[in-house]
Amino acid sequence: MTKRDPHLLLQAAPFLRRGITTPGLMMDVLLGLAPLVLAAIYFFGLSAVLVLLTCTIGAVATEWALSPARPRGSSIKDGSAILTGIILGLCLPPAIPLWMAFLGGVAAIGLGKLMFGGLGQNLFNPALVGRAFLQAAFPTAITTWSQQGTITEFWGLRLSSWYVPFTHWVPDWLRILLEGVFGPQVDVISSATPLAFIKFGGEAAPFNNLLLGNTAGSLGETCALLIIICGIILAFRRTFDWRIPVSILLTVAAASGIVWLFNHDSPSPLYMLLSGGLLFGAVYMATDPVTSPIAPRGAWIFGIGVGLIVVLIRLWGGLPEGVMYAILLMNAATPLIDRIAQPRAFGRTITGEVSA
Amino acid sequence: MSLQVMGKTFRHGVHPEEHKEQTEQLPIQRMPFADRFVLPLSQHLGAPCKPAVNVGQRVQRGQVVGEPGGFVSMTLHSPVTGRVAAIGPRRHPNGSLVPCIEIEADPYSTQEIATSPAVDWESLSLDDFILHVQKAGLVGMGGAAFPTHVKYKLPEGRRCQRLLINGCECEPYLTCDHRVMVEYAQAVVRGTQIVATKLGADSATIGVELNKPDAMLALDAAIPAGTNIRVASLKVKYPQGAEKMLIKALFGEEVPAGKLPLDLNIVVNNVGTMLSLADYFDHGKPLIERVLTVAGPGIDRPANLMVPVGTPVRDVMRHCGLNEETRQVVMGGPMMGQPLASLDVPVLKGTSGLLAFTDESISHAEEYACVRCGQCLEACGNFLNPSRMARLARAGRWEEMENAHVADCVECGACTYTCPSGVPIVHLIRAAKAAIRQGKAKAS
Amino acid sequence: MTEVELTISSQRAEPSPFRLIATLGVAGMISGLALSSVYQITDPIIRANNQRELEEAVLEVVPGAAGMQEVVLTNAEATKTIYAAYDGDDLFLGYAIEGSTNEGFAGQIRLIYGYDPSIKRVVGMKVLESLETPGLGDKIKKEKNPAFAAQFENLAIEPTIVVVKDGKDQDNEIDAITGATISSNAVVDAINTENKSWLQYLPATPPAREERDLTNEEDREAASGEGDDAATDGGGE
Amino acid sequence: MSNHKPADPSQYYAEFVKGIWKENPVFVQVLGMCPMLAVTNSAMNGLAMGCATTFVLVCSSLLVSSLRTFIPKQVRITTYIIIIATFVTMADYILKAAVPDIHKELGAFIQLIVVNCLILGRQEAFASRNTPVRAVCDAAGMAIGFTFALLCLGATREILGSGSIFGFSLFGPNYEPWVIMILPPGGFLMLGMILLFFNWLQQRKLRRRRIAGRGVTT
Repeated sequence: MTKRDPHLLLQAAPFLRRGITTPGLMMDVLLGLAPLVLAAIYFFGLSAVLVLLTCTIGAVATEWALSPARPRGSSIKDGSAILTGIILGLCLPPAIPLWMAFLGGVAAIGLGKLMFGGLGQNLFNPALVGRAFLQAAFPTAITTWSQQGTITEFWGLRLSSWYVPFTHWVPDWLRILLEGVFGPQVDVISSATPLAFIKFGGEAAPFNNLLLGNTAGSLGETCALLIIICGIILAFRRTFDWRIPVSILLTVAAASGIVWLFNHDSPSPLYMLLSGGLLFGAVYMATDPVTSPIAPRGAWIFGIGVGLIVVLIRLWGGLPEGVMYAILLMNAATPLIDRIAQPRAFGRTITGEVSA
Repeated sequence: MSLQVMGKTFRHGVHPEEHKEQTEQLPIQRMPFADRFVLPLSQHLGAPCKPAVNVGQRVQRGQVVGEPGGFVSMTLHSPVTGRVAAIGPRRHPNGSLVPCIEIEADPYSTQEIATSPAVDWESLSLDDFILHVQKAGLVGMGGAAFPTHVKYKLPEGRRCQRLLINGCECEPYLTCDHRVMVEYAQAVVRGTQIVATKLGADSATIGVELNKPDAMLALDAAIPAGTNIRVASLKVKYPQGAEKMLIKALFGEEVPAGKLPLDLNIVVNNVGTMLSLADYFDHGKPLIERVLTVAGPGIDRPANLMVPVGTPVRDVMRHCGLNEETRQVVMGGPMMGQPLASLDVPVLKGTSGLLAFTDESISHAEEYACVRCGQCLEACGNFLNPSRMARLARAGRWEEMENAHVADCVECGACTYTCPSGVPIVHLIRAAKAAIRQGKAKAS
Repeated sequence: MTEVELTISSQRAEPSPFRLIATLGVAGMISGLALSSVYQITDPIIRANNQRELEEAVLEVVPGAAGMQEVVLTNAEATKTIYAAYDGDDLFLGYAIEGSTNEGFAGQIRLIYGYDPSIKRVVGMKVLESLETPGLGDKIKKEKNPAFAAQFENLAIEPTIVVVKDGKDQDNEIDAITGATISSNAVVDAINTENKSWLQYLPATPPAREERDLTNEEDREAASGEGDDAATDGGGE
Repeated sequence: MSNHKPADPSQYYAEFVKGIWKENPVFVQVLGMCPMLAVTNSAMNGLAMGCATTFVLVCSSLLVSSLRTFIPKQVRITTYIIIIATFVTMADYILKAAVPDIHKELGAFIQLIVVNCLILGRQEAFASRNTPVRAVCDAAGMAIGFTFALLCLGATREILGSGSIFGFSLFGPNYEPWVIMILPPGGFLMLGMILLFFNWLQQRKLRRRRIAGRGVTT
């Protein structure tokens, strides 16, 4: 009489779920990236497709090959590897040799994620680890920016894309083959990014170019306007914590504004905000939930930290761009921030004492 | 009209789909008497009661069958006229075997309630009043089944400044409190008035969420002029029915962690409790039956039912048409309820609903790695860090969990509801709490 | 007998402080002796190595040079040793000047460059020491990237040497290494600084070639034969 | 301890061989990481560093072992350090005189051999308790193991980072060097990979042995 009814499922409460899943969130971010991908293709032609695709393949293949989860590859389903690949691709220059892009994807997942134990365990943003690896391994290739418009035709490809792995050279037969299929291949004419221009003596790019993306730079970082729009949409969909980009941008604006007031030779706050990878980094990379603080107060600290480091590196460091290192450094500080910036528990003071 | 249009609320929390449309318009029906009733001696928090009858003895509906086993314990009454068939272990809804009194209903009885006449509550001293509440067998009917009279025993230096009647019913599917407020508004208000008067409360507030406008109107109309009872509207949000959240929402005050509402001179009661209290003092009828909602996709004829306490769930389900596809039966609400392993368990004093879910309606959450998205932090009304709790619980780091105030968790399940990675956070927290308790028991 | 045994064993357990000090003293002495003898043998070779390196550098940055000699310049604050370079017939070709800067991407860069006063041009440059990033900044070294160093082989210094990007078109311009602007700047800065401080103090007429010099084959052989002599003559610092 | 046992040549061989593979100071004991990571950006540097370490290790082991009965326990570490430092300074001079170019690349790391825990560790753990012959065998084995490790790391880093080995270009002028490999992070990366490889080898061996063991019993 008191036996168990065998058909009844015993599952712990709650019995309702919101129905939003982690792959769904990843898909949200991917959709939020889609306009940037399209813009990259518009600005840089077929090269952009190739770079993005190669990065993604590198990332997913590594996830499949190295992840210990059984059945093998089940961790691909959460979509994070694809996202990492796309974001990595968007912060690479369009003319990067494809073998390097592939290697970047491998490093991003291998060094950036799986080494720490997989999704959710990683300390650093995987895409940025991949990017930092490439920057350290192939500093020339990754800082060779090509100006938009050097290739007028969509199908025209950058010759450097086709370098044979481990070299910077394309065999003649391949060159002929490529020209037969895609039309003329072009050698990269390198061009400085707006930030490098201003850092190493030169004129600033016009603002509307910065806004619309008509400058040299990484695939995804050039069109400021698009990033802002996508960022606002994602923030309203609560795909990421709006506090992080907002605090980064405000800090950069404030810090560089103060410097600019005293020294008009330094770039203006607006220029700082719109140029380089700042917007892209603030919206798509600093907001990676795994590697940024979880609590709201922590998010503010994180954002302010990133902003300050960006300004420090850009104005006084040896590099023209500092967003990548700023985010990586604050990633490293995230566990610490999480420790000191826990939410104030209900009925308690901020230090966790029972409130009187 | 004194109704506020803009409701108050607390920070954080979640908005689950309400699913109340199935039953919220259905008037309360009376459930026919079952053949057998099972009365666990412990249907409340605290010491179980002691049987006051022998096997084979005839009992009348409303007759005392169990005497309280201490102050934090309740009197138990027979829900039916019949014969004591057995006293012994029976299955409790939580799965364990507990001592119960089993009563066989007399099919030919008229089921008159053995009542004393109405109690003249106005002349009672506070202590006598408390004794009467205990004798009425009243427990908190929102789900936790905390003995009501214990709440009225005010400690030294505290007084009941504000009486708060909880009519939020924030759990999805459940509509029994809603129907009680609509149909028994007079009695609810009367009960509130009795408690407010006896405890000497300055004011009494009935908090109702904005999705029950008819209940608000009915209550408002039932409040006699010149009393300081008012109806307050609240935004719809889960877990607003948790008393600490409700106090925060209505008064903006936080009950200190680990303390009771009484520390803010507030007493909180459920509307169902007020109805039963009024029944006792006006008609001498103890708590022998309650209103519960039977709903969910697995039920053919959803209903709000007045069910005698002790009725087997199987009978209730049969009455409402449990369909073939049902895969899960839950006692209570879908957020905090108890999954039933067997239908041969009784309805308790604290049972607010019986829900049946079919295969399609069960949320099978596939589990992914936690990406620290922070959704659970935004869901937690207690401002804890559930993501961290789950992580620590998985690692067995109990001490750190205690430092992270795991004891403050009310297990409302909002974190788990919202988690995109399908981590069973609240389940892990419950397990951790049990482990911590065990460790402490061992240590002492 | 037992007493003796006891004293011995206790000594073994706890040797006297004297014995400890003596052990260390002996060890230190032996070590000192060993080191000084090794030093005696290797020091002349090391000095000769350094000298040869300097010579090679001087001869490299002044094309066609076969010999060198020191010239000491003095200005208001300091003195500086530079090197006059001569061809096989002892004809003066130009000076080699050492320069350094801390403005490199990874700290100090030391270099030496050749200067021909007759045409007022830099005629060669060699990086002696740098920590610049391999593959990027270290392209300022000739052995890593001949193209950059080659730009210094006929470089006007008036008004100053300037770093440009995207192609040089003036005689006094240097095309920066892609991605290593800071390193390129540092090299040029070092040269500009030296030029500014010392070129005006160059002797009006080139110094004549002195008789005995280590750059001659015979002399160098002689020097390595009689170590001490070479050290005092060649070290010159 | 073991100096009362009759000398057995196979024993000396065992002392010698263990350091090269089974107890390799770098891959198994993970000792001497500082020079390991700092100077192995080319095969030549690795080899030179290995030779210098070998010289210091073998000489000081011989000396420490010969003098082991004369050195009081209380000042033994100090004495070892004096002995080691002497040989290190000698090595420094000799390298400076003989191969100035390599000496320049190795820089301060030659002097830092003094604090290489491998060397002091062998004195304390082995040379001070064993006969000179055994001590030299052990030291030589360990030193060769260390040199082998440095060479491995130096060679892989040079191949990837410069596309050459011992300065000879392997892939022609079109090779794109992985600059990171010659930088310090590359040292960590490569070391990690090599340790990974060694652990994998070891686990595979264990697994094989287990399978073989099972084969015997069934």
